[in-house]
Amino acid sequence: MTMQTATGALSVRGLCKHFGGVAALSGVSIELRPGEVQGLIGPNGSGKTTLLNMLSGYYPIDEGSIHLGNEDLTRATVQRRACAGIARTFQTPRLLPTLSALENVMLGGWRDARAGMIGAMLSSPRARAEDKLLSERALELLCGVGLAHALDERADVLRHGEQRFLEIARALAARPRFVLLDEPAGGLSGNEIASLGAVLAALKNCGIGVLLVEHHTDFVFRICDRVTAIDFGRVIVCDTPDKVRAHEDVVRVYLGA
Amino acid sequence: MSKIGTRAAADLVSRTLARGIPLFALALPFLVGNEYQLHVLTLIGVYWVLVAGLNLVVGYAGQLSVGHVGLLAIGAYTLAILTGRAGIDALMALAVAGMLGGLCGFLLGLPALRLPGFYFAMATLAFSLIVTEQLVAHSTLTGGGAGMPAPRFAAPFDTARGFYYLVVVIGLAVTWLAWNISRRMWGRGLIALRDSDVAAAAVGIPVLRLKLAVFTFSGVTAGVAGCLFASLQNYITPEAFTFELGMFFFICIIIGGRGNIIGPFAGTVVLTLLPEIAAPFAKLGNLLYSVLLLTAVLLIPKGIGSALAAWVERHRVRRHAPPVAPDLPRLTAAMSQPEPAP
Amino acid sequence: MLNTFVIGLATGALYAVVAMVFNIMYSTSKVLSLTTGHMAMLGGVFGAWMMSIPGFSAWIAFPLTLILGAVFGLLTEVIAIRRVLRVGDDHLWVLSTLALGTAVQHLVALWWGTEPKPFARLIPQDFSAGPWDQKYWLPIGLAALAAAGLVWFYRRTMLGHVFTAVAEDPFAARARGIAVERVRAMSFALAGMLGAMAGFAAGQLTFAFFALGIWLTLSGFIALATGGLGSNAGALVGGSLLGLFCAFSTYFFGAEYQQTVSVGLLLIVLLLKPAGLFGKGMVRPV
Amino acid sequence: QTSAPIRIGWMASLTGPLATAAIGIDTGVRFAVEEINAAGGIDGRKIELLTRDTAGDPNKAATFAQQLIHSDKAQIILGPVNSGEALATVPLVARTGTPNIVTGAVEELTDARKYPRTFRVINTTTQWVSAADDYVLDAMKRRKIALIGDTTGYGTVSVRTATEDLKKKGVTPVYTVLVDPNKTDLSDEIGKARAAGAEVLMPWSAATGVLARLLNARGDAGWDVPVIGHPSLMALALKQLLNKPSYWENVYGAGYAATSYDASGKLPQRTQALLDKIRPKLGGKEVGILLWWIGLGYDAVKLAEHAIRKAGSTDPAAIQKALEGTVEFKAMLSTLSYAPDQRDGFPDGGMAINIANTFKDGCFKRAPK
Amino acid sequence: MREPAAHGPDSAAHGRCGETILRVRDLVVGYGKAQVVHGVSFEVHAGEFVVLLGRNGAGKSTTLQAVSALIPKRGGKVDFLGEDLTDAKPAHIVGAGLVQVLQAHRVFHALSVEQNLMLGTWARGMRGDRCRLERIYALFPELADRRHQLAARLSGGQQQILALGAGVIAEPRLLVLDEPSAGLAPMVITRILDAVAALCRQGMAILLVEQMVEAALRLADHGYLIETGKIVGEGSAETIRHSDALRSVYLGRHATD
Ligand SMILES: Nc1ncnc2c1ncn2[C@@H]1O[C@H](COP(=O)(O)OP(=O)(O)OP(=O)(O)O)[C@@H](O)[C@H]1O
Ligand SMILES: Nc1ncnc2c1ncn2[C@@H]1O[C@H](COP(=O)(O)OP(=O)(O)OP(=O)(O)O)[C@@H](O)[C@H]1O
Ligand SMILES: [Mg+2]
Ligand SMILES: [Mg+2]
Repeated sequence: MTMQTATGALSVRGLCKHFGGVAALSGVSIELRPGEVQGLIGPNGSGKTTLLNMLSGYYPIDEGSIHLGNEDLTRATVQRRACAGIARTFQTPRLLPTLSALENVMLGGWRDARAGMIGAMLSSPRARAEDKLLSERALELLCGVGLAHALDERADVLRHGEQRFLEIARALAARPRFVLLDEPAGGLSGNEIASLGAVLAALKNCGIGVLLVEHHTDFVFRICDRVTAIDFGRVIVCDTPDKVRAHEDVVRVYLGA
Repeated sequence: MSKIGTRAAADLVSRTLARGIPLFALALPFLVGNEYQLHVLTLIGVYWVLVAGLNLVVGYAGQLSVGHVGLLAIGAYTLAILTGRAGIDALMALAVAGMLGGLCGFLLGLPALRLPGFYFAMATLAFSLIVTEQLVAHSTLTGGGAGMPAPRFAAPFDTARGFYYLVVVIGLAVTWLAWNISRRMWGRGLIALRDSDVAAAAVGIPVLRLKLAVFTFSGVTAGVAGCLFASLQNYITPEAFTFELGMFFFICIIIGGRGNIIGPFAGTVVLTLLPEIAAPFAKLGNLLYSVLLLTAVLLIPKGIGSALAAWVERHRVRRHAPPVAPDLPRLTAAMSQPEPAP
Repeated sequence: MLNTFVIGLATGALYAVVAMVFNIMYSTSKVLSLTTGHMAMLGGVFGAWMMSIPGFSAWIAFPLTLILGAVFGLLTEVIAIRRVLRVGDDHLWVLSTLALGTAVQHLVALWWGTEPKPFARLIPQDFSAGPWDQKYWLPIGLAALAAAGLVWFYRRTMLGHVFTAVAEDPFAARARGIAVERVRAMSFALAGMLGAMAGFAAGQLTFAFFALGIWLTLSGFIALATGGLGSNAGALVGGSLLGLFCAFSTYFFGAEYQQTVSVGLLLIVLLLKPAGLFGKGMVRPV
Repeated sequence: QTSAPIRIGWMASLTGPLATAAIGIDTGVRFAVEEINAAGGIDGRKIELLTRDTAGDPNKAATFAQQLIHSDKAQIILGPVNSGEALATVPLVARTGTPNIVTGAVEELTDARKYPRTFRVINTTTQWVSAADDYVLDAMKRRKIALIGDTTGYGTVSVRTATEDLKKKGVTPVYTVLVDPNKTDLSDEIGKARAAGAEVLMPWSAATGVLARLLNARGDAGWDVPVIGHPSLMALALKQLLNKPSYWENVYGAGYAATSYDASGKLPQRTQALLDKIRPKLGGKEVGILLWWIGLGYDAVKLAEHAIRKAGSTDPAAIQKALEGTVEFKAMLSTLSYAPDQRDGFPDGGMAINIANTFKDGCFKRAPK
Repeated sequence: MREPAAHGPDSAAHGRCGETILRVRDLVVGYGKAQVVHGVSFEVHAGEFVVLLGRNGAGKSTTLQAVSALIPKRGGKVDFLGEDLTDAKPAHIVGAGLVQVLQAHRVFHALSVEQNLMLGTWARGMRGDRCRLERIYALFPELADRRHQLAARLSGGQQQILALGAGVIAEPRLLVLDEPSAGLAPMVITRILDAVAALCRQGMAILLVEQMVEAALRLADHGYLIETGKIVGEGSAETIRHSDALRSVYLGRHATD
């Protein structure tokens, strides 16, 4: 299978991952373009989270390659990838419980914090300016995702839904080129899902590529430009939502009658 | 309805304390009754110089170091050897002790900080045990088990009061530095390491570099503290740098509560004073001390700092949370901000 | 050489059992209680006292010592752990267990005195047995038995799984109907018992000495870290390695560098295997 | 003339390791204070004893010394007992100009120039070591010596002192070893000493456990080599730890003439007097602790009393002067003499070598010449 | 305020059959200063399938956890099978037959799948015998081939199923499920909810909290609507489905506006 790589896309070729005897991924190739929302669906245990973890660098790669544009990220560390513009959220939100929502988001902007410890220690003008910049950005992002009321709250007292949006805001604070979302709608109620959809659409308009792992199929098919379905660590199909929804294998293994 | 945000209230409290405590510290020599009290206050200051740096490692970055007593010993012997033996100026030795402490911290941290929690603690403990054993073994340099005298600083720091002011100034400086670190991005980064290394890595924090930097900084403060400690104590023996003292620094932070500065400071004050209070009970003094400690933990089981935070928390009311309502134009605007200059 | 080996193995066995005591408490509470060595110390002191002052036979003294150990374990949990764990995970237990341990040590010093005192012979045997003396093989036997028993307990018994569950997620364990507090107290009592047993079995080796606690806590720590936190087989291996290493290093280099050599072993193990010889790293980070 | 009590600060390590000696000394200290107070005090002033338990921790000792001097206004400091703590406190006390009567044996504690008001009531380590060495070389006529110490500060210092003293006398030990105080078995060390051809074992450690294990290993190995060293070799606590009572044979300790029975089984008169006085306090039966500990505490207080009486006040300078001028002060343990450049008042002749298993009422028989 | 579909605890009016096994009266719960549940009352009858619906943060989980005594109650009364369980310990409540499956797949990572399941029987004083295990494996086949795997190695959805299995194996009189469908593939959701309904038909009463409102109401007998810690609607599943209250709750308008 050959794939045309769009410029600046995040592309994965022939990714394999084994855990002991279990093959969690066997030869997955996908491509995430800037400015698209791509859905990733598949039965439980089909390897979606594993794929996300490999994209963001938590697991070493057995086989295959990952490129962002022309840059080879196959062996890059988690931090390296984060700084290269790949941000993500987690299946269960990983926030810093004792920090306020605002500080959580500021932390997302780490990539732009260049003052260094000596600078911070001496409270250099640069460190101060940077802090100001990041906190302004965080404020805008938090208001943008609809958490203007929660700026000063500790992250652990936020409701589950708020935590999800907070995590997205934190991912955005890194000025990412690609955002990987692991079940962002999990545990959200109807109107929150709608808000999530709106936020994703906004991201797309800003040219950010979004990889969306989600089991709320209605939501996925409504919001995505393309949907990839995987099963047993292999891609079944990658196409427009309508085609995927109608694909017989997808119906058989995932959607059900 | 009056509503103060956590940060606003915390800011208010910390600003008051940040102004009040230094002034109070500077005025103290005129308030205390005698030289013993000044000695204890100086001792608190010396311990605090170490604890302030260690706090970044333990309270912020969540790395459980119980071996800083080894770095303290290195600083102490630096003064005793450089100034006492080689006649180098004590302030010079202070600088060298700081650098040496930092260097040792760096060299220890480089392998040890890769270890997960408990194992890191063990590695630091191992380090401190090795240091004290070497101090005994290399007796030509360190006087071995008999120890060696430590000189005083030159005028104007050669009186109890002068030395106190030296310690206070260094203590304030270290506190200021630590405070600056803790309230900026670095502080948040450290807390991220402590609470979720997964999240920390995900936002691109270079985990090892951060840990190593603060650990080195804490090594510097430990070295400096060691130097001051030696001079304050007049005479140092390896027996002064025990496992218990290492634990002492650690528990100052633990009882103070993690992620703040004022708590560990209060912890240092309380823990240094407790044995002095229990002392007149002679044989029962040490028993009393441990019982007092235990009672303290049970009374404020969250640590002093958290008790303070809870007090701040009392002044706020949890809002009636409205639903999440994104403001898309604002979001788009925020996202299309220009990149900051590199 | 055989002699050195046996001595090393016997002290190593003592470290190993202390490491296992750490493990038992850790398995339900994620706490590394600093009273652990004191549990063994109490076993030795109390056993020695019962066999000398009231003059009980070992058959009576042993069960009574176990009961005392269990009581002290329970006390540790009730006084130093329960309240502290209820409010958060800020390592405050370091402080509470340290304080309790120190308090106990001072109490023993006041009551028992600060000189080591003898521990009676448990089995009639002449002193000329050399390496086959009971003071060596009693702790070795205990360590082997305890390790086997504990491995079996955690792998095969339901209560073992309950212990694991309680440590990992007390809230969820409670939802499953596990009386978390009671299970934790049980584990501490068990730990206290094993600790007392260690003190009793090694009494002839260590004498009944009030200051043993902190030393055993430290050595047990090192054994635990070498073997891998949470692994009882690891504790056995780590403890034995540490004991043998110390014995042979003093044999060849003298005791001046003993600490350096023994914790050097630890550092090398950790560099090669950051979670100890038998330790498990995190299974799934995300 | 004031009638305010005289405050004596007493730093003991009552609960730390090696506390037994401190407790023994404490007994003597308290007894002397009671005795003086019962007799109306010093020039009508009672003594107020301020005891601090340092638990053997030099850091604690350092702050407690300051507390005693500045806060509690102690006029004389006694102690501390352990050398590690004493090393830490002596300079501090000296700096305040407070007279200090030390009960530690390490050489470095006294220095007429650096610490002019620090006086020692006990012998120095060298005196102990030298007494033992002389006995081995002159009375036993053996020259192959195995030196054994522990790895604590005190142990290492003692072994160093012993090595130097032997060197002065032209002897190099055939085997020198330091053992960890927690080491559970010393048969390896015994084996090596034997292999090195040692004819005498010389342990310099105050840790009863180490000494007991040494004697047990020697006994179990069936090696009848004489053991001579630190006075703790003769402590009653050691006896219980021995596998067999016979293991205590052929063991000698550096002790005091004052606590040695003469050929007719009599104690020196001053010792006997103290023993008779203090026996009721200790339960009226046989005395179970080393009498020299009690005597040491007693002497320390008595020396302080003497100095104050002689000075006529508690003025530090006057006390220093009084002590410097003290010659032949008849203490229990010895006859102390100081001079303007002499802070160690204990005469060499006060030392004696005792036979360990002759313990009776805290005193011993002399070793055969 | 809109008129709720039905109100008040007088259930006879709605024709609920079977004896009442769980009766919760005026439950009040809070965290710290904040009160979150303000006097909630509801009941579950023997063999009945009850759903509790409400938006995120309405206090559903809080209510359920307080009923199971996992968090302290500030007021109210809980009766189960004629026994007053208001002040009972969680272990006692589980022993009595009220078992809760917590939100967000809380399984014990250090234990294997089978050990996790066996643990479910512990507090009920049952022996976790083969037969019971096999029944669970039949119900949730995805667990069968992973029975000896550590729970940590399961995917998010598999862990959710395991949590559910551990609840079912305890054979409770009343099974309380807090969002069991979160993170499950659509096909699996249908299967799981059907399985739950089947259990209910075999006599196990079910109290379900669910965001899949449609699916839940399709299977349930009776429903309650909760909004900011208060019951704002109650009735048979059919009534609830068409009620204004449901619409108001899920269309984002506040009942208290
Ligand atoms: N660390 C690991 N060790 C062993 N097996 C693993 C590990 N991580 C994942 N697996 C296995 O790999 C497979 C894929 O898991 P993954 O978490 O990627 O699934 P998923 O698609 O995200 O499923 P879900 O929708 O349920 O979250 C599963 O069978 C799982 O058991
Ligand atoms: N541990 C806690 N500490 C403080 N507040 C909490 C805590 N847990 C929940 N809350 C608050 O209590 C309220 C109700 O939460 P609860 O989890 O019961 O809601 P829910 O209806 O189950 O929502 P969800 O659908 O998100 O599970 C929320 O406002 C939440 O912020
Ligand atoms: Mg997943
Ligand atoms: Mg919920």
